[in-house]
Amino acid sequence: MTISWISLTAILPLIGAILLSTLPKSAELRAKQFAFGITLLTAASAIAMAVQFQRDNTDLQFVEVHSWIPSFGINYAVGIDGIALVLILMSVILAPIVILAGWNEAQGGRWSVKTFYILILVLETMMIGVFSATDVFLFYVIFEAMLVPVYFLIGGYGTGARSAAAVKFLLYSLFGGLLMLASIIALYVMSGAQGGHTFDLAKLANLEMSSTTQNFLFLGFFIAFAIKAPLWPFHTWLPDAAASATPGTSVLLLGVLDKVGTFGMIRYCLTLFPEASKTFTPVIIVLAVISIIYGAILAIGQKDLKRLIAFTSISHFGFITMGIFAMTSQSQSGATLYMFNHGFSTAALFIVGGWMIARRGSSTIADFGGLQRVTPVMAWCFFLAGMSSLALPGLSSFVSEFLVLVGTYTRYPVAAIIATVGIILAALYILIPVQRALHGPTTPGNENLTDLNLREKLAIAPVLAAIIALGFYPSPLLNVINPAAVHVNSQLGFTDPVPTVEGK
Amino acid sequence: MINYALALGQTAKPEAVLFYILAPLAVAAAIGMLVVKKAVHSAILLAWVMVTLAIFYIAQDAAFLGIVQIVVYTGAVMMLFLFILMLVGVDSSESLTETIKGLRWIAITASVGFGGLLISLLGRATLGRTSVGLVDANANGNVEGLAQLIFSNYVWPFEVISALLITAAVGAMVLAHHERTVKRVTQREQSQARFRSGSLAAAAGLPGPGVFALHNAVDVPALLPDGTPAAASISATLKARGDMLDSAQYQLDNNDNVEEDK
Amino acid sequence: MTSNLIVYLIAIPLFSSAVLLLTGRKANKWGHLLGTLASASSFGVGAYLFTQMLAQPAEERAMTQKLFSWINVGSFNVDASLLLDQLSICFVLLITGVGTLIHIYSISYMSHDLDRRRFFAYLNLFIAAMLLLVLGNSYLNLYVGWEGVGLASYLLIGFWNQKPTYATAAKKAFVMNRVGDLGLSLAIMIAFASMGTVSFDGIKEAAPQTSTATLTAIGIMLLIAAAGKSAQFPLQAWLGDAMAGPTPVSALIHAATMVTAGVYLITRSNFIFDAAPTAQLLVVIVGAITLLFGAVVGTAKDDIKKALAASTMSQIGYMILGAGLGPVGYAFAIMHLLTHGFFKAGMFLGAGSVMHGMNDEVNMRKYGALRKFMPITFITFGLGYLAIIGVPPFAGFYSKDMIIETALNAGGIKGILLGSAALFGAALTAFYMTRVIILTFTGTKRWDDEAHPHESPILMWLPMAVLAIGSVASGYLFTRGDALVHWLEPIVAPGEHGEHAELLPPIVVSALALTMVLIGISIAVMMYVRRPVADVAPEDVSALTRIVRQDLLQDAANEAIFMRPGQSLTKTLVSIDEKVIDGAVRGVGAMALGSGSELRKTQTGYVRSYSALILVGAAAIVLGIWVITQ
Amino acid sequence: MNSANYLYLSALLFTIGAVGVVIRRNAIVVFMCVELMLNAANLTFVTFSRINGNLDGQIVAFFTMVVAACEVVVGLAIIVTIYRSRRSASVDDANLLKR
Repeated sequence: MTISWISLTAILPLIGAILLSTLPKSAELRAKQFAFGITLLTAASAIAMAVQFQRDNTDLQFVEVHSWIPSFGINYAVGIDGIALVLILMSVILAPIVILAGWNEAQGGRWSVKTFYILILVLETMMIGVFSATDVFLFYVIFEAMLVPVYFLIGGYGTGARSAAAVKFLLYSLFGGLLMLASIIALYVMSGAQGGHTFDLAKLANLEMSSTTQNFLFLGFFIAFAIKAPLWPFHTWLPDAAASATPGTSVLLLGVLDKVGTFGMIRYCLTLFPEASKTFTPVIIVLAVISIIYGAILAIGQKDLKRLIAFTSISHFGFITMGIFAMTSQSQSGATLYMFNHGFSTAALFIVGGWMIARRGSSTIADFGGLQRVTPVMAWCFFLAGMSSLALPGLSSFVSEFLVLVGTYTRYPVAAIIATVGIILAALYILIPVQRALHGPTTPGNENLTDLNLREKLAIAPVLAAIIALGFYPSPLLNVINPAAVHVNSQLGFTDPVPTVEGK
Repeated sequence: MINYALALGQTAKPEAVLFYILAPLAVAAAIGMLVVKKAVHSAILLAWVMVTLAIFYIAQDAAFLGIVQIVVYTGAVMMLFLFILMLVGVDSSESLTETIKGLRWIAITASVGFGGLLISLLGRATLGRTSVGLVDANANGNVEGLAQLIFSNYVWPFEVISALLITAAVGAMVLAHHERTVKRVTQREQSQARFRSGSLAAAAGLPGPGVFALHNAVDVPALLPDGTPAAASISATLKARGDMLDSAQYQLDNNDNVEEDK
Repeated sequence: MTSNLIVYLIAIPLFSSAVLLLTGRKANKWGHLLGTLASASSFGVGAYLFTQMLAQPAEERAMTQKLFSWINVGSFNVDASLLLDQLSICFVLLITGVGTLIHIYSISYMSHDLDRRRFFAYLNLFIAAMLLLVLGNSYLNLYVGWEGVGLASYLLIGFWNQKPTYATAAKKAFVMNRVGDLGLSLAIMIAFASMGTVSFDGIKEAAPQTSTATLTAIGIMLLIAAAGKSAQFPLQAWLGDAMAGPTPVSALIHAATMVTAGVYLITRSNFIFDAAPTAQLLVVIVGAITLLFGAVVGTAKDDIKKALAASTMSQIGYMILGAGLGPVGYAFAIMHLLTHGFFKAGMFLGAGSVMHGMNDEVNMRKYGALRKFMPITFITFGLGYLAIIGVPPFAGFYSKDMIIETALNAGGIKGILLGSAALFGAALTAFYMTRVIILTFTGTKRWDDEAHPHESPILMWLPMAVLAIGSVASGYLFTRGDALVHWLEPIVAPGEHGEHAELLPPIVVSALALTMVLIGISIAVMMYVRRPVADVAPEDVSALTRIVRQDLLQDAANEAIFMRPGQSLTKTLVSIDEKVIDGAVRGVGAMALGSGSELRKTQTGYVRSYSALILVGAAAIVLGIWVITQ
Repeated sequence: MNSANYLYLSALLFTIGAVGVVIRRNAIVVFMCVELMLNAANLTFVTFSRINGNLDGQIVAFFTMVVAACEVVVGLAIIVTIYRSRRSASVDDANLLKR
């Protein structure tokens, strides 16, 4: 009997959410434990799927197609390639970590603790769905529906101006989604004229359209993804949302949700509109480079720890976007690996930063000081997460960042050179908060902070371990990603630039 | 009259005569509705328009509708209108001066434009066919034809509309229902309150007009037990009309004020 | 099969470091011992491998150990692979040897520090990273070690980071190193883009077919990298501040090993520089400038560690100069690097010993006459001193003399300029080192009564003694029969000794250099022995002195050129982001709100005005139809 | 006779009704004007029924009447309710919806 692995993995959290909703509100601890168990189960299921994945097969795997709305040609169609697999793995691994790390962060929300975990579980289902959907309509539905749980997670459980941030996030994302919807409808209409209405990605990819049409439709998709990713200048919702959300929500928001943007660029922009992608590549590369430098400089100028992390992510997303559109096998693989690694390093930063903030009761960097003396383990974790964020060689993010840079250099040397300046800025934006918060004399208000407890250590350990292990041995992921990345590029008709000198 | 109208409807020429006589009258009545001050007059004019339309229906081979128009509209609906008018004051007349700046001109310009363009459009429109007439459709009789349709093609809308009607009836009831906000004062309590109010002036309650007096006309106030006239006993309508007489002249001069000493 | 041992060189200290960091306080008791043992075992493995290499013929000495395929994407294939050849074994022995000595020294030096275990963990981490740096068989592997030592350096400079200035010093070092890393990254990118490989072997093969422009670009980028790591002009500013770290760190990282990584990089990349004369010229210029810069700065330093740091910078300038002088220079640069590793580490440890005895006082003006109280320190320090100023037959004489000679023989005006710079540098070196010796060990005592100078325990002076022996003997050993030059021959492939006609015969050069040294010594003696030394630095000094005291305005320059504009750029961008970009976003929202509140005014609440609007609308629709059907 | 004349009449009556809705203040009169408009529409349906020769138009007119009856019932109930609290049947007095 064949098992529909994707559907199985995706449905698990949803079932968990439904079961969770039957629990009484007062059973907070049981709700947490249950949600944690469900996410672990989901992760196990996803890993079981990953084990069966044939890494050299560039076709979509675990394909399932069921008719959904036949009168519009809409199918429930899912399937994954190496890129999607890696991102799904990242999502399902981060989910239990987030729950474990933010064990108490749902308290003080507008609604019950139970609701928080229901939202997280529903979100997890959608995360798996959005990465595996191969029907454009299905993708769009999940893409938009994901906003709902996040909206409530920010608006209901965040801090500060959470409502305003949630509304900004929602409206901004909806705006992008609307443009994408217009493009999707246009695709659907055109598919009708060329052999039957369909939303199937593979069939839509073969549509014939004029270059003007392609350009416009491409922009519809791209802007939606650029907002999601977020790329400069569509980024301003991110710092607000990240600063207001709970650390766990921020992890899911920056670590997973925003990846939908960059994933969408690969899966939809490049696949559906190869010509337009080539047309717009110079513009996008420029935007990406601006994002890298701009995000880094803005991060340096931030006074709030969460906003700082958010801006570092903008810089990192610049790298990812640049890697995607440089369209060499190194940059493309690097970009996907970057997505995975960024998920982990940002998760580490946000989780540890969240603990610091929760203990200190403030997210202003200036309020911290000398934490290394008071809470050495926490300080170390933050430092290591920071090192991962600045792509220290030997840590996983270095491999991806360097691949992106080296791949980009072979095609767009100037962009790569400017982007490389980002590594200096990265040192600044990590070391400045490290110095202010961890080093120096212990400032008043920080003397009695407690160090990490066992649960927190257990939560952060796998993240940090993965960051280090994958830095030294990234092959398990790269071997999965690389064939898919090469496949994407070859579909576009791109091969890697040949070195001027052949030397081995 | 109905038979006459039916007879006229049979031939083209008499229909034209009928139309050209009644249509201007209907328009005139409609315009009259807008300019008369009193709502009652408007209602009467509307009734006239409706009757006219009923005649036209019948003239156009829609005998059933024509009858319904008269029974339902001119009968039931207009009666409802008049009834409500009575309820809110049949004598209330409205000043026709416009209070919202510029509204009248906007309305007139827009309506002239609307009507003019509509008529111009109608004039320009080609209906695509000459009038077919309902002779065939009404072959089995107009009512039978309608019944056929209502209980076949239109049975679903018909059911829905009946549900709507019931809902509307219930809705009207709910709306008109006055929810009691304070405890209902019983007759006994009213009586006690009257006697304990300090003055016995109101103890007996308001008498009917003309009671305990030399006069029994509606415009003459009743006299209270102490002999003073009760101005409140006269209908407000009369008051509004200015038809009320000065109540002071009905005061009993030779009261003995016995009650007040007690 | 010996090649399988290479990985243990790195693995042992790395494992030890991980154990020390993860075990936490429980390891406090034995942490330093494990750390030292790890370093020593690594040295043992290195020594064994060295003997194995000696047994092989010259061409077969290089060994490669492939660990696993690290990054394999398209044509970008990098193995995690280690290369032990004649060049790297020199470094392996220096790093593990000096490293072990400094571990031993630190056991005693750091014995009162609560975080001694952590210190040893960092030291081991450094050893592992530095070994990876010199053992990597490709630029990317080297890069990992390159940043690893940067990280270790950052952690160790900021070891006492509760002092804000120390934390700042650590950050400064890391950031300036990152500038260098930028160069290394770009060099690798260019190499991959043009040659399709990043391994040393591959690039060495491809280099002859590559255009000079490309090689020059790679060379310049590598030079930037080297400048960052080795504190060469214009990225030198961090080294002085890096003295914030504990003294053993200064000895190991900021004198003997890490800062010389730039020299290693240039030597390792000899196949690039040899084919890119412009890049090579830049290398010697940077070397010459830095050797003078460091020497000049060193003359005015009162902080003993900073004086030594300036000296380090200057000596590395010599090495870079040597490495830039083409095939024959590489060997001399490495030779100077090794001898410098001995004597400078020895002197730093001596300085640490002095500080240890003087309540961590670093100001040399508060020392004086310590010779009597710390005889061993004085002797070891003195031997190092004789070595660095280049007095025969001490180590520095051989190595520095070679570089001066090579510089003079570089040919033409270039040779004369470089040679005189090197000679002048020698005089300056003699001056400031003599000054250090005089201020510290001779003259009258200038310290407070609270200080009780005493000789350091054996664990501290023993390493100093070993290093002193090295400073005495190493130069002779290396040059005996051109041992080191021949040893390195397969790597750097020196052509004929001197392509240009010799400007001056060697003996004359040596004499000249010695003369310069004597001049330097005599000036120092005149200034500091004949005249009493103030225990506070005199303020009524010339403008030049003031500038020199401020490190030739390096910090002021960095501040004016990079820091302030950077800060204002950051501020501007932050406000632009808030006001313009986010302002536009919020503007859209405000526009919706504003137009709403304007439109709201049309809502009079009068049903009739609403119905009038409907009427107008209906009229407009009819008008539309009317127009369309016209 | 040309059936279109009925349409013209209908248009005129409809317009007059619309004007009445706008300019009269008495809620009851406003309602009557609405009725006038509905009746005008009915006339159109009946006329078209005749022109097209089928009875569907009459059916619609019939439904319209029912709807109109509903509307009158509910509307008048609202008027009574408002009158009870405000002692006025003027639509201008019920302007709580203004800004």
